[in-house]
Amino acid sequence: MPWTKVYIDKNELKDTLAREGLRGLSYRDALKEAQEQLLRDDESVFLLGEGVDDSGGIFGSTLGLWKEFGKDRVMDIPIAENGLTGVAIGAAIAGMKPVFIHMRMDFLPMCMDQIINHAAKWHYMTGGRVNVPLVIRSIIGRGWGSAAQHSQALHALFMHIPGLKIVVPSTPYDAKGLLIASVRDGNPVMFIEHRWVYDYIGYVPEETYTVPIGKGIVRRPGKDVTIVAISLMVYEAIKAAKTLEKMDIDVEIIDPRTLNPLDEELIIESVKKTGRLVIADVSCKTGGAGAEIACRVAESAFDYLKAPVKRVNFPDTPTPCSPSLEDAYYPDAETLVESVKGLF
Amino acid sequence: MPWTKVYIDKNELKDTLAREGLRGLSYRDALKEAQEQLLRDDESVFLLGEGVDDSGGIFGSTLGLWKEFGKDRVMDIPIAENGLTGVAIGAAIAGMKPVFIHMRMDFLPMCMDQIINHAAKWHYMTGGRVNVPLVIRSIIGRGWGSAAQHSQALHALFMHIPGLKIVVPSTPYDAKGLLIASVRDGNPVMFIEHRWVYDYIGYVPEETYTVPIGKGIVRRPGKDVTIVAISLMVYEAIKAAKTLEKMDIDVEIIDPRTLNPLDEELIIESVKKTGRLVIADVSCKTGGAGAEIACRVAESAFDYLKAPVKRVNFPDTPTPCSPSLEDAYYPDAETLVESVKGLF
Amino acid sequence: MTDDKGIIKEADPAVLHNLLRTMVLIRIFEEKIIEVYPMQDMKTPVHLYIGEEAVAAGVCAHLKKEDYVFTTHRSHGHCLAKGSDPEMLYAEFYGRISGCSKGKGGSMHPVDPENGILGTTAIVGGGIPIAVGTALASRMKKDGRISVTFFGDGASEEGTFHESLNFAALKQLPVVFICENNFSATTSPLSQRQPHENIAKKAGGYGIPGITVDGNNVLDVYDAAKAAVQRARQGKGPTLIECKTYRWKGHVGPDCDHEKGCRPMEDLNKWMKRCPVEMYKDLIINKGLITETDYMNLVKEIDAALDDSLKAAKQHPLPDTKELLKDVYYDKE
Amino acid sequence: MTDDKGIIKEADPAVLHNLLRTMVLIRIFEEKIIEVYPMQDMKTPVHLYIGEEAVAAGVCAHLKKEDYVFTTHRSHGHCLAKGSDPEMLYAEFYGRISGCSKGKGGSMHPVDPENGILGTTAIVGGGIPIAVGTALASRMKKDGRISVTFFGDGASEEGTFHESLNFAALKQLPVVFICENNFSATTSPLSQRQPHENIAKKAGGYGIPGITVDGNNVLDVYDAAKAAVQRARQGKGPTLIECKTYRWKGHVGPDCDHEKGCRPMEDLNKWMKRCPVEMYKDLIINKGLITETDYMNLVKEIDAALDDSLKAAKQHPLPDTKELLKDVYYDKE
Ligand SMILES: Cc1ncc(C[n+]2csc(CCOP(=O)(O)OP(=O)(O)O)c2C)c(N)n1
Ligand SMILES: Cc1ncc(C[n+]2csc(CCOP(=O)(O)OP(=O)(O)O)c2C)c(N)n1
Ligand SMILES: [Mg+2]
Ligand SMILES: [Mg+2]
Repeated sequence: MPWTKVYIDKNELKDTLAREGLRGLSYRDALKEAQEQLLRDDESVFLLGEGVDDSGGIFGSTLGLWKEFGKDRVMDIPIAENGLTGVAIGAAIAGMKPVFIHMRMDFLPMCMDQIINHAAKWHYMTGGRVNVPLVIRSIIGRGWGSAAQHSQALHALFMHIPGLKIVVPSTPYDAKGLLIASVRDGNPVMFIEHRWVYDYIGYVPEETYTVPIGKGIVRRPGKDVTIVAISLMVYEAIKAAKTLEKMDIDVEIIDPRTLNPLDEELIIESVKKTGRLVIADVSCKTGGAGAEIACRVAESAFDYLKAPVKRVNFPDTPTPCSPSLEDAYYPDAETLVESVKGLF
Repeated sequence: MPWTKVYIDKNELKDTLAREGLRGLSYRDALKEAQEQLLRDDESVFLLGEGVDDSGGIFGSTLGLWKEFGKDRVMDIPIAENGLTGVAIGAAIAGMKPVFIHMRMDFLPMCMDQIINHAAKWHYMTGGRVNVPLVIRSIIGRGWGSAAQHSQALHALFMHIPGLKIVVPSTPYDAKGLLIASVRDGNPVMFIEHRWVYDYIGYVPEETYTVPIGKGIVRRPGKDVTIVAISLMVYEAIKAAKTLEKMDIDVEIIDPRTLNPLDEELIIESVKKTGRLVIADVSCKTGGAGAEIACRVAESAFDYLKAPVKRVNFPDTPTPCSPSLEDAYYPDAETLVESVKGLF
Repeated sequence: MTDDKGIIKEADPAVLHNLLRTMVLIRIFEEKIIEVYPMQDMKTPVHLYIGEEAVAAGVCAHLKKEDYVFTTHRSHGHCLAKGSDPEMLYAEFYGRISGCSKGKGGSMHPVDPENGILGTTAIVGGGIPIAVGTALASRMKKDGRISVTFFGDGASEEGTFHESLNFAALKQLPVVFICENNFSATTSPLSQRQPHENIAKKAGGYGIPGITVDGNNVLDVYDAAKAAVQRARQGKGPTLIECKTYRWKGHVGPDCDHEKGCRPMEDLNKWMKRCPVEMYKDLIINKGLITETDYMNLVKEIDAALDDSLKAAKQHPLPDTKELLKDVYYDKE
Repeated sequence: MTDDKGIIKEADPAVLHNLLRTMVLIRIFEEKIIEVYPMQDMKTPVHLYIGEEAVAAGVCAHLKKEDYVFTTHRSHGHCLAKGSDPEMLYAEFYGRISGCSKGKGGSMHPVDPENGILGTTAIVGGGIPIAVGTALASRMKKDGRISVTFFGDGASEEGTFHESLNFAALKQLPVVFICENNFSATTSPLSQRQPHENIAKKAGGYGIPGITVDGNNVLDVYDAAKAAVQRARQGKGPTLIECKTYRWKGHVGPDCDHEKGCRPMEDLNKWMKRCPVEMYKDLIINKGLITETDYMNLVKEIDAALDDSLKAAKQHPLPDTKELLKDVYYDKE
């Protein structure tokens, strides 16, 4: 199915799309289309964020939307993340469906209080009487010396906070379908994108559709080892699988797509089959999503594991600026290959 | 050694202290004594926090200290957690050693930005030229319907942030020794206390001493199963061990004392011996400290594990208010006993 | 003090009666909590409002049922003034399943959507931007509602206060900011937290009206709130009203913290002489609006009703432990 | 505009010369970045200060080496005005081990402890409270230093701005708040973020002086900063100075964002006519302090020196990958 398969080779993708008469769209445009359709279909939806209406348009993902929907529904805001998250929560509990957009995930610590203490707990604290249909889009940055404060991936923090959902789409198809599902979900959803995926193209249907929150997907079936790959790492995993194939190691790649709810079943099933687990993520190692996934497997599929689990992550350091250090900082397909080989 | 042993039975403790001619002190007073000595010994140390100088004195742990050291060094502050954390960081990089005190850990999300983006990264971003000797004390609340916003334990979040150290003392001896070590450490240290330990008494030397950051401790040696117990759970683990002893299950209890650096070696050694691991923590399960510890073991001691790992935590829900729900929310020695039994 | 004769002449007598009724309701509601709290079965941290009743009463008198109100950890007065059912509140404080938040919230987190209370946060300063958000929703939906957020002097120190005022002023939103300046945050005096006592002065920086009133004079509050609510309804933007008042009890719990040495006893004595309920009662008796007997009857009536509420609330069941895992996530189905 | 004749008469000619030198240094330092940036080997996001040089120059002229300065993502001007070595900065931007932050920080995170720059944050509003903290340390240590924090109009919207002003005013700390109001935050115009243009008005709420000056007139800035620095040194507390100015280049990178339609070209033209360097140069030539030739020589001299710095910086080595894991934690030993 062209909407679940991830193509690394651009020509192969083009051919497939052409052959099947399908439309290709970039991740960026898939996000934009999702928002466009949501804004058009539902009056209560609005976007807010620093620069959503500007000439950059959040790396293009909201570009020009204000022209059709006006600056009240595609709303530039003051630089005041915590206050504005509160504003968005207020609008949400009063029946609106705000999508709050942050150009970098690094700015979320500014509004942690409204996310953790308010959005996440509101439904519970009110005994289920009031819900918070708020989507917070944020983008993981990388490269060009972005350094310590402009390249963090903090999704793992939110996994520890009950009441939030966490979505980490890796493909254009999922970006659109999950964003629509998130906005309609009725809960606070942390929608986490990776800047380096923005240019990737994939099949994206024109109509409105949803991808269910809480369902992972097998990106590549295999029998020898399971790689759970998050966000950008899905692409690295596919490259790694090609290399490993030549070494007769058959990799199964799982893209969890959402981290909360986590599709534990899918992961467990896979590990039961392969007996080996590597988790590849785009953030620092300690206390990351990989720890939780590994722990779930150690709890529930222990008897099937044939080897230690492994994590492929950034080292536990802030992001350095210098190109030589940046290079050393980021793991890639090769790192994954090495890691997988270590399990045999 | 009376300073490492944890006594559940108060009379046994009293007898031991009397027999050995040792001084008993509550956790609360141990903290206070540490701060008193630090303030006396080092002019650059000062305390700040909402209510540090008031008649409650942070549950007694700073009570009356302003009388000796004045209100400049035991400083009440406006309610502005993020700004004041910035102030504390500024003071720290200019050569002071501030101790910022929060009555509830729940208020830390307010200052996550200054903790995560500033304190944690400052030393790295400045190429090691400027360090941040800042200690942030915060207290985990519990009970009496404290509810969702006044009873969170968020230490796991900080584990994911390189540049922070995380200390979770469970005994009066460690509270004093680790607080002194933290203030002298030169790094930002999250010093996390549990309100329910405040009244516990243990041996605490009168003189100034430090407990090394990064060293866990075996609270009870055993050969059948390892319980890594964090903070208050150390006490529950000891009670559970007594019950399990009667069932011929010999529990080894490890109190990691600090979560970053984590004394991985101590834990791994123990699991290599026992082959079984349960992690008991005072916070929600998913994405907690237990996940990281379990994952480290699944990485490094996999071959020695004889059974799935287990976690004993709060469920993944906000804290409820009602007494009937609070009762159901918190795990205790019994929960631990059940959990351990499941491994045999 | 404004010319209360003017207000008294202008205002509907029913409104004037209701101001008294609301204040008495709040006072007795909390006195009953003080009574039962030592039994240790109302397991929720109660932050009593006694001494500050005029603020909630004076402001909420202008609000419609559908207008939004955000309160704080010190929530009882605002909920009652906005029309919440006392029994449902007591039940919540007792952790009963029939409580407004099914026992999950307690005294710090009441909710009452039918009366415009969409939930309550006990994070200081946390509710201010949320109220700005409901005001934004009202503007977008053109539903004619206004939003009111009550918060303390302490909360005005949080960044969210600044961020909220800036945004509300920028968008000229229908929201009224009511700062209850009781000169303390827990036991910390205002003088240890702010450079001066005049919180309303901050409004100037945002180009919105900032008004200081005697928060113990319900007519003063009523008057200032009237103008602010009007402004909001007419789309003229937000107002900041600072109500100077005083909390009689400790920060949390039923005791008097002056006895513990937290605050000077002479302050308490001074402010008790300016009891908002007594002052107003005396005034309207003087003006011939009610008699002393009317007042005694009012008190009796409310007292009896609250006795019933409390008793009924206590008899409701505690939530089943199955409730623990419910309501973490909203489920459309 | 103040009576610049007055200042010119009063001030030390060396100071007046230095103002020009500093501005020229900043201008050419950044023009060289614009030159080399297209080679794609200076891999750090550069936020250029061109057009705003008068602010850094006018303020830092009053500072001692040991006084603390906090800058932002738009850091170059402040560092240079405070005395940082251009070569060390260029080296940092090239990610070299000899850079001020060993290549770990880049353009957004310069550090220079010897010149009172203890580090830099690129989180908007993040540095304001930190400067208040160094001021607090100075008060406690009685070391006589003052702290200055530069930040943008955007930063004044963050809660930390409010929290910082409140605390600094409360404690009357030796800190000067310099808001560089260039009417934009990235490409968002001030009018979409604040209800009015006068950020200095906020000072009134905290009971501290708030002054607005023409940020393109270095003598105006110099003058206002002089008073503020004096107040701080004399223990009279903080001052907020708003410098109205304009950024010529895009938010980040060497391009002109007007060409992309981000901002009206007429604004740029208007402000370029008010170039801080040109205006000041013309003024002091008019006043007979320097000649046109002096100026040409100054430009040449600085240009040559910066060429050397840049060339030298580029030749330094990149950090070894072993550096990656270092400096996460401070180690006493
Ligand atoms: C962010 C945050 N910090 C600290 C607290 C602890 N706290 C609870 S109430 C309170 C005082 C609030 O003072 P104020 O806003 O004046 O309200 P008052 O209690 O006087 O009505 C404090 C500090 C909190 N709940 N939230
Ligand atoms: C907390 C935070 N939010 C958003 C950003 C992204 N950002 C970087 S610079 C900037 C604009 C800052 O505007 P201003 O403070 O006026 O400074 P200027 O760039 O105009 O000098 C923004 C929004 C950030 N770095 N930090
Ligand atoms: Mg107060
Ligand atoms: Mg600006």
